[in-house]
Amino acid sequence: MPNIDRRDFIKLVGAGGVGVGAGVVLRETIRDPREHLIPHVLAPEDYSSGVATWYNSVCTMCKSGCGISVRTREGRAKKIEGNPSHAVNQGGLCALGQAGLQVLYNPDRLTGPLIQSGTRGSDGFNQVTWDAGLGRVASRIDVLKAAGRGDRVALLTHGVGGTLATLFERFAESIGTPRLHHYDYDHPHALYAANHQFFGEQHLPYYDVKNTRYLLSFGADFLSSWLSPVHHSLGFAQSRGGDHARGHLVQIEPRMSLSGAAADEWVPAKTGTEGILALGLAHHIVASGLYRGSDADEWRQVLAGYELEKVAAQTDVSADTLEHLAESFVNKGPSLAIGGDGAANNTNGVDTLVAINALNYLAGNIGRAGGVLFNPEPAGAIPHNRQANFRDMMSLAAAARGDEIEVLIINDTNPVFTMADNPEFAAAMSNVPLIVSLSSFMDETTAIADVVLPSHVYLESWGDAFPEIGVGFSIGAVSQPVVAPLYNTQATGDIVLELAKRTGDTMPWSSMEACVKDNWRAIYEQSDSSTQAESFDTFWTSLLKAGVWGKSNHRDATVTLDKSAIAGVGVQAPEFSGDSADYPFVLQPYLSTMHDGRGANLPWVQELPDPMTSVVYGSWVELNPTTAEELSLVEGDLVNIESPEGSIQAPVLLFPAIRPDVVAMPIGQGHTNYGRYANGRGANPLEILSPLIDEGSGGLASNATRVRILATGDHVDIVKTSGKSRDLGRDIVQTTSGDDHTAQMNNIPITVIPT
Amino acid sequence: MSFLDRIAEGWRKNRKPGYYENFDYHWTMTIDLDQCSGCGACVTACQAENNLPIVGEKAFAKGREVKWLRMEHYWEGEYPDVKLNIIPMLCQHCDNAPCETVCPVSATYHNQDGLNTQIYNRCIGTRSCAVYCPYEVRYFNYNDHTWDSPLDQQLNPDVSVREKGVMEKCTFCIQRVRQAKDAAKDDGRRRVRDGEVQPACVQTCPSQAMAFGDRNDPESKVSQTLDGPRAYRVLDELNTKSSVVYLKKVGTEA
Amino acid sequence: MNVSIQPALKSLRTAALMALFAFIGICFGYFFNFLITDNPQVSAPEQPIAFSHKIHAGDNDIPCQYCHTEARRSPSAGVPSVNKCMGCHTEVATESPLIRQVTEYWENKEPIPWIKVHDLPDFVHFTHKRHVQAGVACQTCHGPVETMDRVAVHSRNNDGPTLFASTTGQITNLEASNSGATQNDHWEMGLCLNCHKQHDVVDGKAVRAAEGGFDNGLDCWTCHK
Amino acid sequence: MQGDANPLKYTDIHNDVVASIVETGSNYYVALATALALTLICFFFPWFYQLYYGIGAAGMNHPGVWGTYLASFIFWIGLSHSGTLLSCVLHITNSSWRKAMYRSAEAMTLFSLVVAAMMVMVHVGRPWFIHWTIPYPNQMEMWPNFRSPLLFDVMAITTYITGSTVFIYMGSIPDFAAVRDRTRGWRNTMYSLLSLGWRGTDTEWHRLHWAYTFLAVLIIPLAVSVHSIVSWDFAMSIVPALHQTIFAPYFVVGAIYSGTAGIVTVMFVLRKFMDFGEYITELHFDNLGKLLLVLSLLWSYINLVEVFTGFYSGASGEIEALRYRLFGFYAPLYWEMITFCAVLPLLCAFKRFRTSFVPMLFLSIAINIGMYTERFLIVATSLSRQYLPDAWGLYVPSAVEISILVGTLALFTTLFLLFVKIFPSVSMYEVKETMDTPKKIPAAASGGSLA
Repeated sequence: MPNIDRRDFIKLVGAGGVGVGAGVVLRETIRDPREHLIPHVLAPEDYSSGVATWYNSVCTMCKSGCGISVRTREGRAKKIEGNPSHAVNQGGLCALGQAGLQVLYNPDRLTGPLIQSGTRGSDGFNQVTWDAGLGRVASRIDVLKAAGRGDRVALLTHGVGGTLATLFERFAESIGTPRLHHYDYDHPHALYAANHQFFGEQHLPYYDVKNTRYLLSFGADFLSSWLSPVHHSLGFAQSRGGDHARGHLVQIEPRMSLSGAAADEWVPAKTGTEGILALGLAHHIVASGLYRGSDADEWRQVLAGYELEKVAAQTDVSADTLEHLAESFVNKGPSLAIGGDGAANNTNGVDTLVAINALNYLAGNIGRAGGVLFNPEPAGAIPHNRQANFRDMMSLAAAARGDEIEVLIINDTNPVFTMADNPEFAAAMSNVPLIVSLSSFMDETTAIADVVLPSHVYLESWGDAFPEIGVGFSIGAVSQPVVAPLYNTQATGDIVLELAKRTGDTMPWSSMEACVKDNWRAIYEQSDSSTQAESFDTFWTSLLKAGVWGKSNHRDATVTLDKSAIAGVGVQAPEFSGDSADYPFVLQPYLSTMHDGRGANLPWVQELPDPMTSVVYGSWVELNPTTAEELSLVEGDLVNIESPEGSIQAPVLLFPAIRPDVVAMPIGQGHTNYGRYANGRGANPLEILSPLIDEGSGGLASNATRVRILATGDHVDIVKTSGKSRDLGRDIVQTTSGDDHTAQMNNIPITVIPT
Repeated sequence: MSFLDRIAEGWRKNRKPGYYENFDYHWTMTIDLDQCSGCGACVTACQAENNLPIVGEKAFAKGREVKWLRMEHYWEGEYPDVKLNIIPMLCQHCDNAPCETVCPVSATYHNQDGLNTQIYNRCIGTRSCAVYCPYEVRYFNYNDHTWDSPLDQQLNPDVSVREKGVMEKCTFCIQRVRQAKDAAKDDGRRRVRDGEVQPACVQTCPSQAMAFGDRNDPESKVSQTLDGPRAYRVLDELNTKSSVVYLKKVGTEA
Repeated sequence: MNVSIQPALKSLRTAALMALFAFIGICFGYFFNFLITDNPQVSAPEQPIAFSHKIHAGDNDIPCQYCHTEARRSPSAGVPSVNKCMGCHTEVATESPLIRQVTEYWENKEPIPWIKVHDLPDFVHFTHKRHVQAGVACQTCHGPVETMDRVAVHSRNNDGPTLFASTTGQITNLEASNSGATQNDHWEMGLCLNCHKQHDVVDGKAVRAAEGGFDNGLDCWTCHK
Repeated sequence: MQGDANPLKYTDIHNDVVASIVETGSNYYVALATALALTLICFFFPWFYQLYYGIGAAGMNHPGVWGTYLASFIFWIGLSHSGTLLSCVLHITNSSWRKAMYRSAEAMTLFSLVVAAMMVMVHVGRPWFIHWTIPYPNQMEMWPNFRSPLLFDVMAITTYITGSTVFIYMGSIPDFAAVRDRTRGWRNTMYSLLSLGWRGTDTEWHRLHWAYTFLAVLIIPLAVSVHSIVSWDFAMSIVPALHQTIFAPYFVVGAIYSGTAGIVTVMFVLRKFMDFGEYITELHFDNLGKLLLVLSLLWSYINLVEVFTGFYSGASGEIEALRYRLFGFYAPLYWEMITFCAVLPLLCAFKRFRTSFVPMLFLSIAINIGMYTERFLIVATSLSRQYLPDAWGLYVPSAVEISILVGTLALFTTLFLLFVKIFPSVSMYEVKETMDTPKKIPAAASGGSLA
C-alpha cells in the first residue's frame, strides 16, 4: 500500500487498537458463569443425583388424612402426589394438598425461636436460642406446677390425632391441667352430636357415597370442603361412572356449591329449613306407606305436622318437587342423605342432621352398601371429646378474662382469625400473662404471643394419622420427614417432649420418632392378619414404604332404634340475628379453596381460580342478579356488608345460582398478619358473624347472621379468569339426554364396590 | 444424502396422507365431564409439575396469567333453573394444529408421538401461534418471572424455566412421557405400557375424570371410550382433529 | 469537469482503511480473549484440588465409572463423594500434599467444591444412562480425559460452531471414539445431532444407522426440555 | 402549466433543486433536531425499556396477544405502497404529471418499509433471535418454517425493500451527476461516488430508461403481492372475522389508499417548506384527489362485503365478532374509521376541493388516521372475541405502545428530512422532459406538453 503518511498511520493504529479493545470486551460480556457440582462428604444411601426419590407420608392440610407421595430430587421436595395405595384418596389429591410444597418452602416461614421484647402484638420479636425459648416457658410452667396450679396452663392445638394427640394428653396430665383443647373452625360438632343422639355413635359414620345410586345432599359441599372431599369425589365418580346404574345427585342448598354444580337437581331451599324439608320427605314416605317398619306408628306421631304443603310453604320448595324427591329417594335405592355445613351450621343444626339420619333410616339406608355404614373403633386416638366448640372457646376466653389462665400454649391453630367475634377473643387472650405459639408461620394468633417456638412443617416431621372420617375399616398412616429441616425449627412432638422433660416429667421417648414408633409397635402387637411381618422392624419398614396400614375389619351395622331416639326427631324453625326488616339478607360464609384461611399464604392457592366463580386474589360477596338489580348494583361495585356485629367491605359478584334472600362470602381472605401473599387481601366474613350457637352441639351457627348491603359508590375490577360465562350456542360443553344413558345402565344389576 | 434431500424427505413424510395414523404413540386424553367436578386440583398440579410462574395479582388483573390448564365456566338458564357447566380447557394437541403452520421458526411442531410440542429455546415470540389457536391455550411470558426464595427450590429440574418473550403451553407432561420411555428401555421393553404415563393433572384428579393413554393401542383405557356415544371434541367443526376427547355430561331425567 | 469516481475513492481510502483495521481488531480481540484468556478460566477451571485424571484414569487406568458410578444408572454422571476418595487414599499416597488436602476435607467433614467443566444449557436434557448403556464411550463427548491433567472441554478446532456440521460430517465417530481417539467439535447442538443421525439403537446398543430419517432420536424433545 | 406565469428554464430547475440541497435554512436544522429528539425519546428509549422488561411493557395480554405494534407494521407497509407502485404505474402509462413528485413518493416507500421492519423487531418477544427467520444453513440444521405466512412476509418485504431501493437509486443517478457538477468539497466527493461516473452519453440515457422501465414492470406485481401476503398473516388463521378470503384485495386497496393519502401529505409539505411550488401544482392534487375518490369507494365496498359475509355466515363466532366490532367496546373507533375513510373522501368529487391545498392536506391526514384505526381494529376486535367466550378479554394499548407509535412517525420524519438534504427530491431531468426545449424568446404558451 503506497505512501501512508504519519498521520494516516496513527489513525490506523488507533482504529486497530480500539477494535481490539472492543473485541475483548465483547467476549467478556457474553462469558458463561461458573457453576459448581453437587458434592458430598458421604452420599446418603437413598440419594442418587439426577434420580427422583419418593417418600410416602400424610397430608395435614386438612383433617381428611389423605396419603401422599412426595417426589424429591437432590434432597429437595419437588412434587406432592396422592398415594395410590391409600384408601382415603387412592392417588387423588386436592389443590390445597398439592400446594403443601409451598408450606414447606414458604418465604414467610419462621426461621427460629422468637421472644417478644416489645409490647405484645408489636413486631419486636427477637431471635433467641431454643434453650432460651423453652427455658422461658418451662420455668413458668414449673412455678405453677410447684404451686399446684397446673390448671392455670391451657393447651390449645389444632385437631391432631394419633401419637401427637396422646402426647398432648400425657403432657396436660403431667402438668395437671384439664384445659387441653383441639380447635378447628370446620370441626363437624353438629354431625357428631346428631349421630350420638340418633345412633349412640361416638364416631362419625361412614357415608358410602360410591355405592349409592341416589344421593340427597343437604348443604353438604362434599366435593370441595365437607369432611373428606377427595374421598367423596372418588365415591361420586364411582357412583356415576362404571357399568352400573348412574348415581343420581340432588343438592339442597340456598347457594349453589361445587357439589350443587355437579348435581343433577339443585333445590334452593330457604336457609336453615333443610331439616324441615327432610322431615317433610320423611312424612311423605311414611304417610304414603313407602315405609313398612314395625315402628311406623311412632314415626307417624313424630312426623305429624310436617305435611308436604306446610313444609313447602316453610322451605319455599314446591310440594311436587318434595313428593318426587321423597319417592325417588325410596325407590331409586340404595339411596343416601347427607347433611353438611349449609344445613348444620344453623341454630337447629343438630335437629336437622338428626332429621336427615331419620330420613336415611326410613329409606332403609342404615348399614346397607350405598347407605350409612359405621366405622370400627379407630386404631389410633381421634379425640373428639377434646374438640373445643364455639361455646368452649368462649368459656376459655372468659377464663382468660377472669385471670384463670397464666400460660396459653397454642399449637398451629389461628383462633384469632377464625373465632367469629375475634376482636373480643383477641382482647381476652391479651389478658393471659404468657402466650406461647408453636406455629411455623407468623399469623394473627402468633402475633400476640410472647414466645414463639416454631415447629417443623408436616413434610419435615414424624407423625401419624388416623382419618377421622374413616373409610369403613381401620386405617392409619405414618408421616415421615421427606426433606431435612430448612430452618432452626423443631417438630411439635419434640417441643412437647422437651417441655415435659424440663417440667420434671421425663417421658420414655427420646424423640417424636421413637414415640411414633412405640405407638405403632402397640398396633403391631395387638393386630393380627393385617401385619404379616416376622418382626416389628420389617413391619415398620414396609409401613414406611407403603405409607399406609389398613385392616379390613368391617362392623356389622344392624341398628335398632329405641323409642326415645325416634321421639327426639323434630326441627324448630331456624333463628337469625337481626330482624329481616333492617337486615334483609342471610349471610352464608362458605369454606373456599383456602379452607378456613390457612391456605391464604400459599401463592398457588391464591392464584387458583375459585372453582365456582373463577375469581383469584381477594374476596367478594355473591348476589343474585335480580337482587343486585333491585339494589342497582353491578359486578365490581364495592359494598359494605353490615351485620348487627359490624361491617366489612367487598366487591359485588353476580352469582346466578343463589337465593335472592341470601348473600354468600368465601372464608379465607382478610388476613392482617399472615405473610406477604395473604396480607391485606379481601375481607374476613367471620368478623361480622353474630355469636349464635346451636344449642344441640355448642357449635357456631355461622349461617344465622342477617346482613344488609350498602353501596359505597366505589368500584373495583374483580380479578377473574372468566370472560363471558355463557356459551352462545357454541356447544362447548355438550350433554347427552339422560334417558338413553340411564336406560342402558338401569338394567345392569347393581354391583357393590367393596370398601 | 444432501441437506435438501433430507428436508424434502421429511417434508414428504410429514405431508404423507395418513401420517397421523402412523405415529409411534398417539397420546390422547379423555375427560369425562359427567365426573369432573371442577375442583381445580388439576390446575394446581399442573402449576406444580411444570414450573408455571406465580404471576401475581397485577399481572392477573391484566389477563397475563399462565395456566396451561384452566377451568371454563358456562352458566345455563336463570335462577332457579340454573346450571353450571365446567370444562377443563388445555392444549388439545390437534393433529391439524393451526399453531404449527404459522410459527416462522418451527418452534412448535408435531412430534412422532402425536404431541403438539413447543421448543421454548427456539421460540422468538411472534405470538402468532396464540392467535391461531382457537382454544386459546397458549400462554406468553410477558416478563421474566421470579420465585421468592426458597420457593425456587421446588422448581422441577426436568422442566426448563421459561424466560421472557417465550410462548408456552401444555405438553401432556412430556417429561413424564420421556421418563416412562426411559424406564421401559431399562427393563428392555420398546414400548410404554398403558397407565405407565400420567400427566400431573390426570394423576391428581380426585374424581378420576381424566384418562391418558396411547390411542394406537386398542387395549388402552382411552381407546375404550374414544368411540363411545358420549365422546366429542370441542370446536370439532374447525377440523383440528384434537387429541383431547371430552365425554358428554349426562342430562337429568328430572 | 471531472466525472470519474477515482479521486473520490482516493480521498476515502484512509477512512476505509481505518474501518478495515478496526474490524480486524475486533475479530482479533474477541478470539484473543476467547482462546487465550477464556479457555483456562471457563473451559478448564482451576479446581479446589488439582485432581489429575491422567494419573487416575490414565496411568493407573481406573475405569471412569469406578468413581462416576451414577453414569450408568442416572441422567447425571455424578461426582464421587469425599468418602470415595478416602476409600483408596487412606492407603494410597497418603503423604502427598494434595492427598493431605483431601484428608483435611474428610476430617472437617466438608465436601469438596468441585467446579463444573461440562455445563449444558438449562434447556437441554441429556441422560448419561442411555448413552453409557448404549455403549457410547465417555471419550466420544468428553475427549481423551485420561490424558488430561486438568480437565478441559475438549475441542479440536476452537473457532466456534462449524456451519454445515452435518455435511462436513464425521464430527463424532463412534467406532473411532471407542478407541479413545476422537475429533469432537465445540459442544454445540450439531455434535449431538450428528451422532443421533448416524446411529440407531438396536437392542440397547448404538450402531451405525442408514443416513437420514426422522426417527425418535431426532425429535427436538429428545434433548430439549 | 409552469410555463404560464414565469417560464421555467433548465438552469432554474437546477438552481432550485441544488439550492434545496446546499443552502440549508436554520429552521431545517430545528426541524431535524426535534424529529431526531422525538425519535430517541418516543421510540428508542421505550423500546429499550421493553427489551429489558419484556413485552409486558406493552398492554398486550391473553387473549389479545397482538397489539398496536402489528397494527403499525401493517400501517407502514400500507403507506409504503403507491409510493413506488404509483410511480411505476405512472411511469409505464407514461403520464407525465407524476414526474415532479415521484421521487419523494419513492422515498416515502423506502422509509415506511424501514419503519415497518423496525416494528417487526419491536413486536417479537425475543428480537435477538430474529435471524432465525432467515434461511441460512447452520450447525443446528434448523430451517425456518416455510409453511408460515409470517415467513412469506419476511421474504416479501426484504424483496420489496431491495427492489424499491434499486429503483429509487437508479432513477436519481443523473440527478446525482447534476448535483455533483454544481458542488465541490465533500459533497462533490459524495455525489461523484453516488453518480457512479455518470456522463450523460446517449448510451447511458438509453440504458437507464430501459432498465428503469424494466424494474417498474417488475415492481408492480411485487407491490401487490407484498400486501396480499401481509393480509395472509390474518386470513390464514381460523379466527372469526380474520379468516376471510377478501383480505388480500382488502389490504392491497387499503394500502394504496393510505399510500396515496400519504403522498398528498408529503407533497403538501414539500410544496410548502421546500418551495417547490412550480413543480408540485394544483394539477397533481387534482389527479391524486380523483385517485383518492376511486380508492375510497373501492375500500367502502369491501367493508360492506365484510359486514355482509359476517352477518350472512350464520356462525355464532362470526356474528359475535361482527356485532362486537360494530357496537362493542371498540365501536367508536369503528365509526370514526368509517367517517374518515368512507364519508369524508366523497368531497373529492368536487374539483374545487381537490384543487385547494389545505383541505386536501387535512383529508389526507384524516384518511391515514382512519386507516390506522382500521388496522388496529382488525387486530384488537377479532382477538378479543374468539371461539371460547370464557376466554374473552380486552386489550388496551399501554403508554409504551402509544409512545412508540408516535416515535415511528418521528423516525419516519427524521429519515425523510435527511433524504431531502441528500437526494435531489425532485427529479430534475424528468421535469425537464416535460418542458419544451428552451428557445431564445420564451414562448407565452408552453405548458401544452403536460396533457
